[in-house]
Amino acid sequence: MKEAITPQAAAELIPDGAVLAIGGFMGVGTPHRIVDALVEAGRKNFTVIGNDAGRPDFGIGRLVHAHAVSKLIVSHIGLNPEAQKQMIDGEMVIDLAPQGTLAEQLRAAGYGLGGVLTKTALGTIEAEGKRVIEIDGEEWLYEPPLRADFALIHSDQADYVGNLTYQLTATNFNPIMAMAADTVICEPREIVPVGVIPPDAVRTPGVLVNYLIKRA
Amino acid sequence: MKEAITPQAAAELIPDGAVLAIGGFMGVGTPHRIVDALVEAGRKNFTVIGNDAGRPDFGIGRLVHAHAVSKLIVSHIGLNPEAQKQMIDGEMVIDLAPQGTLAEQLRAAGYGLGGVLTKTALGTIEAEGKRVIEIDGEEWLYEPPLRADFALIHSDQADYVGNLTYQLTATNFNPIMAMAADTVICEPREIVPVGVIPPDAVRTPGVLVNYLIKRA
Amino acid sequence: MDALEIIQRRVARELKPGSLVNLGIGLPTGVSRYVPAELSVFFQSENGIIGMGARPPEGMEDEDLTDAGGGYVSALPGAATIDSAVSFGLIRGGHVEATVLGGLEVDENGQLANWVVPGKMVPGMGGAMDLVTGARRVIVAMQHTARGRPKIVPKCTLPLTSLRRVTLIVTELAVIEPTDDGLVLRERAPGIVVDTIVENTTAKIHVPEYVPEMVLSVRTLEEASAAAA
Amino acid sequence: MDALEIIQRRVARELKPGSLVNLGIGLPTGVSRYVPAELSVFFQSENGIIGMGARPPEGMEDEDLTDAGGGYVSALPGAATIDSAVSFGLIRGGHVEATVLGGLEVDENGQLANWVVPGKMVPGMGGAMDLVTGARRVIVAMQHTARGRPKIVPKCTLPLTSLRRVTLIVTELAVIEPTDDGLVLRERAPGIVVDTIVENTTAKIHVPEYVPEMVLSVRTLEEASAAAA
Repeated sequence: MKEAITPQAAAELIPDGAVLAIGGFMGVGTPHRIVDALVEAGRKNFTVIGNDAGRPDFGIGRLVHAHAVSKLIVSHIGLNPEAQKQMIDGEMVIDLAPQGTLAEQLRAAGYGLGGVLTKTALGTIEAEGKRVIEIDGEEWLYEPPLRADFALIHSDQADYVGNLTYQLTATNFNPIMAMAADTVICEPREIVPVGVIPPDAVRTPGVLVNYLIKRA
Repeated sequence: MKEAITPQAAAELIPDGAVLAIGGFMGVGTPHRIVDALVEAGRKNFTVIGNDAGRPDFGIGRLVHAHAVSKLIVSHIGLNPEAQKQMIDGEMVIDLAPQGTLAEQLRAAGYGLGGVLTKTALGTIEAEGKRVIEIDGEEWLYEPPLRADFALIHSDQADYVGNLTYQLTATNFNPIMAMAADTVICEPREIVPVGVIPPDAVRTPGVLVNYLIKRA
Repeated sequence: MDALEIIQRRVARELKPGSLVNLGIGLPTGVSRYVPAELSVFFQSENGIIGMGARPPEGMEDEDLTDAGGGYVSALPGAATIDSAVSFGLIRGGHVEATVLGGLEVDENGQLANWVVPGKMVPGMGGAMDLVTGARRVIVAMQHTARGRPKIVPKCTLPLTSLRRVTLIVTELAVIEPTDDGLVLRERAPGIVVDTIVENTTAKIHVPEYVPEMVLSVRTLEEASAAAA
Repeated sequence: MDALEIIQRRVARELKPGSLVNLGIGLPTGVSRYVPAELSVFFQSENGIIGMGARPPEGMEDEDLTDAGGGYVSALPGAATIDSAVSFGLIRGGHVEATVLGGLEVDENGQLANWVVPGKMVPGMGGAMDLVTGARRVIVAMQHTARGRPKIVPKCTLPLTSLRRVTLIVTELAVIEPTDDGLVLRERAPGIVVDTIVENTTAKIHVPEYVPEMVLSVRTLEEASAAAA
C-alpha cells in the first residue's frame, strides 16, 4: 500500500539540486500542487526534464519563475518569455530536444536500453557534437537515456496500490516518466479503493509509484 | 471506416512468402480464425514473427503443423515438438530471440527507430556475430528493427474506425505488432459502433488498422 | 479570399479520406475548416489525441482536453487518447499520412527551416523536427514572402528542421513540388501569372509548359477518394 | 519436508513486502504458496499481468487470463494488465525487485546457465535472458545436484543465460551467495552438515566459521518488513 502524503511532505523528500522529471504539456497534466509546494519550500538548483517551460508562473514555468531551475531539458520554451530571459541572462541552462526524442530518451532510461537511434535532428544544428552511428550504411543519431531522481506526475485516478489512470491529453509524458525515475510521486485527481480500477484500465502499474498526494 | 471482412478474404490478401507478425502468447490472444483461414488456403513459405511456436496445431503451431512456415522468429518453441522436429530436419529455420528483445525490435520498427541497444544476451551465444556498440565505455548489444508485411492480431473490442481494446493477458504482443507492419488485420471478439469505446480505453488507435474480421 | 484562406483551402484538398493528419499551430490549424467531416480525416494533436475536433461551446471546455498549444479542443466520435511516446511513435514511425507545417524558408533541395532564428527567436523545436523527419508527406503551408522577402530560396540560411525533403509547398501564389531535379511549379493561384511567382522566388524554379490554376473548392468524399486512388 | 518445499519456503523469505516479483515456471512458481497475502507481493507474469493470483476454481477460468506457460490464473485486487513491451520494460529497466528462476548450472562467477543444452534441448530463452539481466535481484532456486551430478560448478559448461552475476542460490542443501570473492556458503538446510554441501559442490565455496541453519517458517508482514528495512 502506498502512503498518501501532503504536497508539503512530498517537497520535504526532494532536496535542492535534484533531477526532476515533471509531467504535463503546457501545464496540462502537470502536478501543480507538488510544484507549488516546491516553490513554497524555496527549493533551488533543480534540473527539470519536461515537455516545455509552461507559461510564466504556470506549469513548469512556476518553478522557472521562482528561480528554482538551473537546468531545463525541454522541447519548447516559446510561450514562456521568463525562461528565455533566464537563458539569455545565463541564469538557467536550457537543453532543447525534439519532443519525440525526449519521450524516447526517458523511455530508454525506464526500459533499461542503452539509448535511442533516431533520424530526428540528424544533420541539423541540434545534432552538433552528438554521436552518429552507422548501421548498414545508414546514419542514425544517438541520443542517451534520460533519467530523473524524482518523477513528479499527475494522474486522474489512483488506488492505494499506486495503480494510475490518465485522462485525455493530460496523459502525455506522465506514464513515461513513471518508469524513468528512482522515486515516483503522483498527484492524482482522486484516490479510489483497491480493486476499483479494472486491470485493463490501469496505465501505470502501482509497483512503479512510491507516493501519492492526498486530496486537498 | 474499416471494412469488416471474412477470415477467408483476409487470407486472400496475404501471399505466399509474406512476413507475418502474429499476436499471442502460447495461443492466448492469437487471431485463430485468420490462422485457420491461412492453413485452409494452403499458403506456404511464411516468415512468422511471434512470441512462441504455440502448441502443436494451436496458435502459431497450427501454421507450423501445416508446413506453412519456412522461418520462425520467436523466443520459445519448447512446447511444440513439431517445431523442434522441423528445425532439426532443416525444413524450417528458427531464429530465437529473448522475449524483451523481440518486443523492442518490433517496437523499434513501428516507432521509426534504428534499432535496440540492450544488455540482454550480451556476451552469450545469442550475441555471436552480432554488433556490440560501446557507449561511454559500456557495451551494448545492437538488435535491428523487426518489421512485417502483415500484422495479424487479436483484440477484444474494435469499432469501425479500427480502434482496439485488449483484455488481460490476451494483450501481449498485439498492440506492438499493430505499429510494426505495412498492413494490419485484426480479429476482434466484438465490433461495436463508433463512439462506444471511450478515448482513454483505446489501446490501438484505429488509424493503424486496415481490416477487421467479421464475427463468425 | 485572403492569402491564408487560399493556402488553407488548397492544402485541405491534399488530405486523404480516413488518414491521420497533424496540423501545426497557427495557419495550418485552419486547414481543418476546409476538410468536410465525411472525409473522416483524423487530426492528431501531438500532445496526445487522435480525432481532435473544434473548440467546444463556451462553458463546455475541459482542462484535460487541449491541443499542443494548450487551447481547448473536443474529441470526435472514434477519438483515441495516446501518451507522448505513442504520439511520436506514430509521427516518427511513418504512421502519420501528412503533416502541415509553417515555414520560414524552403530551398532548392526542398529542405525546410522553420524552428529557430539564431540570436533572435529560440522557442525550441517542439515536435517540428519529428514531424518533418517522420511524416509520410510533409506539406509546407506558408506565405510566399515575408515582408516582401522571398521565403523560397536557393539555400536555407536559417538552421534546417530536418535533412528530409518536404513533399509540397503551398503558398498564396503557387503550389511547388520539390523533386530530384529541383523545385517544380505545379499550380498557380487564381489570377496569378507565372512571372509573379518567379519574381517572388529567389530559388531556381522549373516552370512546365502548362501550369494549371489551383482549385480551391472543398473536396467531397467522392472527389477525395477518386484523387487518393 | 521434501527438497522442493525446502527451496520454495526458503526463497519465499527473500521476497520484500509490496515488491514486484517474477517467478519462473516450475519449481519457482510454487514459491508463492509460502508468501502470505498480507505481504502484498505483486507477482508478475511476463505475458502481461501484475497481481497474478492462483488458478481459479473449476469452471471460472478465462481464456484471456493465463500465466506465461498458458495455465489459467486469477487477477488479485489491484492487478494491472500490461503489454509485452511494458512487461519487459519492467524487467529490463530494473523495476522487478526479484526474479526466481531454475538453473542447470551456476558457477564460481555466479553466472547462470538455464536455457539450453546444445544438441539436446533447445526450447528458446523465452524471457529468461531478460529476467537474469534486468531484475534487481536474481534468485536461483534449484536442486543442488541433478542425478547425483553437482550443478554448482567451477565454470559453466552450458551456454550462459547472462553475463550478470546472480544474487543468491537456494537449494535443498544450502543458501550460497556469489560475491566478488567467489561463492560464500550462507546457510545450510536443517540437519545438513557443511561437509555434505561441499561434497556435492564442485565449485570452490568459501565456508565462514559459523554457518546458520535455514529458517523455513513463513514470514509474517512484520518479520518481512523488519528484514527489508
